[in-house]
Amino acid sequence: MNELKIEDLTCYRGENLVLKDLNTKLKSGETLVIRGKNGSGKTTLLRVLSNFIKSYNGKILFNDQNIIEDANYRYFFNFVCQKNSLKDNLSVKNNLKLWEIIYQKNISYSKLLEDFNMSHLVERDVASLSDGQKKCISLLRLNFTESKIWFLDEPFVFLDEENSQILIQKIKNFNTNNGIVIITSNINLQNTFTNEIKI
Amino acid sequence: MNLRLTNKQINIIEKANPFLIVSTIVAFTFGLYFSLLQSPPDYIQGDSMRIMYIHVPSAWFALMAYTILAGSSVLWFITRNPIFSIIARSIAQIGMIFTLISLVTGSIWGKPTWGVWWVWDARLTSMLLLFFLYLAYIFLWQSITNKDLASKISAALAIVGFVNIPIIKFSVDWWNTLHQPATISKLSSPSIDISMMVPLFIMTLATFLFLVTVFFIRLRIEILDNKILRIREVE
Amino acid sequence: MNELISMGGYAPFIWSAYGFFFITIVILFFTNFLRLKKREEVLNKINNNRD
Amino acid sequence: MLALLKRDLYLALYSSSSFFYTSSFFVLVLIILPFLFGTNNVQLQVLFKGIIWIGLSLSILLTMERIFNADYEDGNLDIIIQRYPSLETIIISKYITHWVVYCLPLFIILPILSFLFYVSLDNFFLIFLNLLFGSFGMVFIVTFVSALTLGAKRTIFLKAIIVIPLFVPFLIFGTNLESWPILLALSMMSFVLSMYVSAYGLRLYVE
Repeated sequence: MNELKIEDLTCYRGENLVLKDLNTKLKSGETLVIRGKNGSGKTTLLRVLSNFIKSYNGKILFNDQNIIEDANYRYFFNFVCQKNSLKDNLSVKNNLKLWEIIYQKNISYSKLLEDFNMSHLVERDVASLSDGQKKCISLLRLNFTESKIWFLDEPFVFLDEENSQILIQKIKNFNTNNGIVIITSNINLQNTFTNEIKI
Repeated sequence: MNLRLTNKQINIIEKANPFLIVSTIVAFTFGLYFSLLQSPPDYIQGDSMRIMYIHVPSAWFALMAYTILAGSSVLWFITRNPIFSIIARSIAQIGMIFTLISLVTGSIWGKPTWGVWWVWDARLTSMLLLFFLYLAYIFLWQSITNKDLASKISAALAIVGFVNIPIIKFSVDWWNTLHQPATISKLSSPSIDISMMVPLFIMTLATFLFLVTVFFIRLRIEILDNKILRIREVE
Repeated sequence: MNELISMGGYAPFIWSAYGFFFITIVILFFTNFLRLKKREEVLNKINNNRD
Repeated sequence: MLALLKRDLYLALYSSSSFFYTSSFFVLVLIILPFLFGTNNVQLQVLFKGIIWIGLSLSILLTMERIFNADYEDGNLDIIIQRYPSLETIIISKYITHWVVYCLPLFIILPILSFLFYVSLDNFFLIFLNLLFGSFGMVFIVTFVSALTLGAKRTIFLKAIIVIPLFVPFLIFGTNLESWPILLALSMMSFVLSMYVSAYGLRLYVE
């Protein structure tokens, strides 16, 4: 059982207070949706949770270990942010290969791309893909590590009905394998994920 | 941003302005009288050396301003007191203007002295590079929209520039020994006559008073900006 | 007086150098001064609105 | 470290034209010389010593956006920092890649070019040594400047204004044939400076 705990999180960006007294707890197999207006600090929260922003008040504990002090924490999570982390001038295959080197893991591309029914795009340049297709490919990055937590920043933006369903299915599968998922969103996902906080 | 200035300090900054303006004008009047009328012409350079009375103070303050810029950047890193970041960027513009003045007046002085407008002399060349260091600092500050970040980044640049000045000076000096044509006479004679010291001193004082005046005005701009920001935040 | 203006034959150099010096510092002073006045106006406006 | 280096080199390899861009640029800057100054052998030799430095500085300067900017803007820098939290490793990997991709090709074609410009063999070795030690320092400098200006609006001119004054010592000593020890010393100094400043810059932008 894994547990991610946020205690009294307060965070300033420059002079602005973006997160105030946030408390929440997540156990294995749970998904949390964070909803809020634009600029309400959703992305900041994810960057705090993924240990990029280190100056804040309060504590974030993963299995009762403060994430700032836990050197192994970085192997436990994976994230997909709004930037899609793709090189426009390279082909899909080459992009995946670059990630492969970073994550030091061998992946079979064709199988991976089947997830979103995109096998036919392997050789295409990323620049020629639509925003939705780019988003799908950037979501494939979740398969590159065996992580315990996923942070997804606005994952449903640009996705069509079909691919959204595939993603929801992926998240649910991950949950049943004891994964924790945190999603930010400015649309209502109450029908699919009930656990929701507003900031 | 909390400026961490006491009310007393703010009061001094606000009240000092009329006094500073008047004393600057008085000092410049005296300075001009001494430098243009009272002091005798130099016996080698003739009247053209009167340009020294404005050139030398501006060159000094151009260098001093960069020292303050780098010094307050260092202090900003140590104390994280925002007042040092404000001092740094207030002094930068003034320093750049004085560098420009010393370059232009130096060049005008050069024409009657050396017969050319510009000499690739070590001092002039380093001054020209100093001008670009100032320019880079100001441009960098302006081009970063997040001002909190901008002050951190430009402080780092100011320190890098300061580390670089001696290196630039050293290399330009060395380069100059290779390329310098031997015919050029030295700018400053080793000893300056007392009759020239007086106007130089008064002009330096006047320039300094002017620098402080503008500096205080810039501080007041920052204080007001801060006030406006706070009122807007409350609303 | 003529001596002052002619500056021993160096008039163009001296007057242009002094002119440049004073024009530049006056511009530097006034640009900052006007910025200050603008801030004061904004502040007054805000204060008036609040009253 | 090795994985990062491999990744950066593969990235350059996939966009394979980058190897040829800078070397073609370098050659073109040099072959303008005879057009501008005539074909006088002695004069060309003198000019060659200077123009190779302009070519080197421009090719380093014009490609500096690729050091951190590209990875920062598309989000790959976040992934890299998550996986490799030691910023020093990332920076060193960037030094090596940038030098290999954008400077090494110049050294490969330098012998041919100096042959075209009638440079004697002794002088060629000295020029080569100068350029080699100078190029290290110049790469260190552009790296930290590009780390510092990550968040600035994308202006290569701003970066040029910051970088060129820092290049000046290298250019001055570079044109003198015997000064390679000084260039080496300058490079080592800029290495120390660059490590600190780049790490500081990266840390600020990742937050």
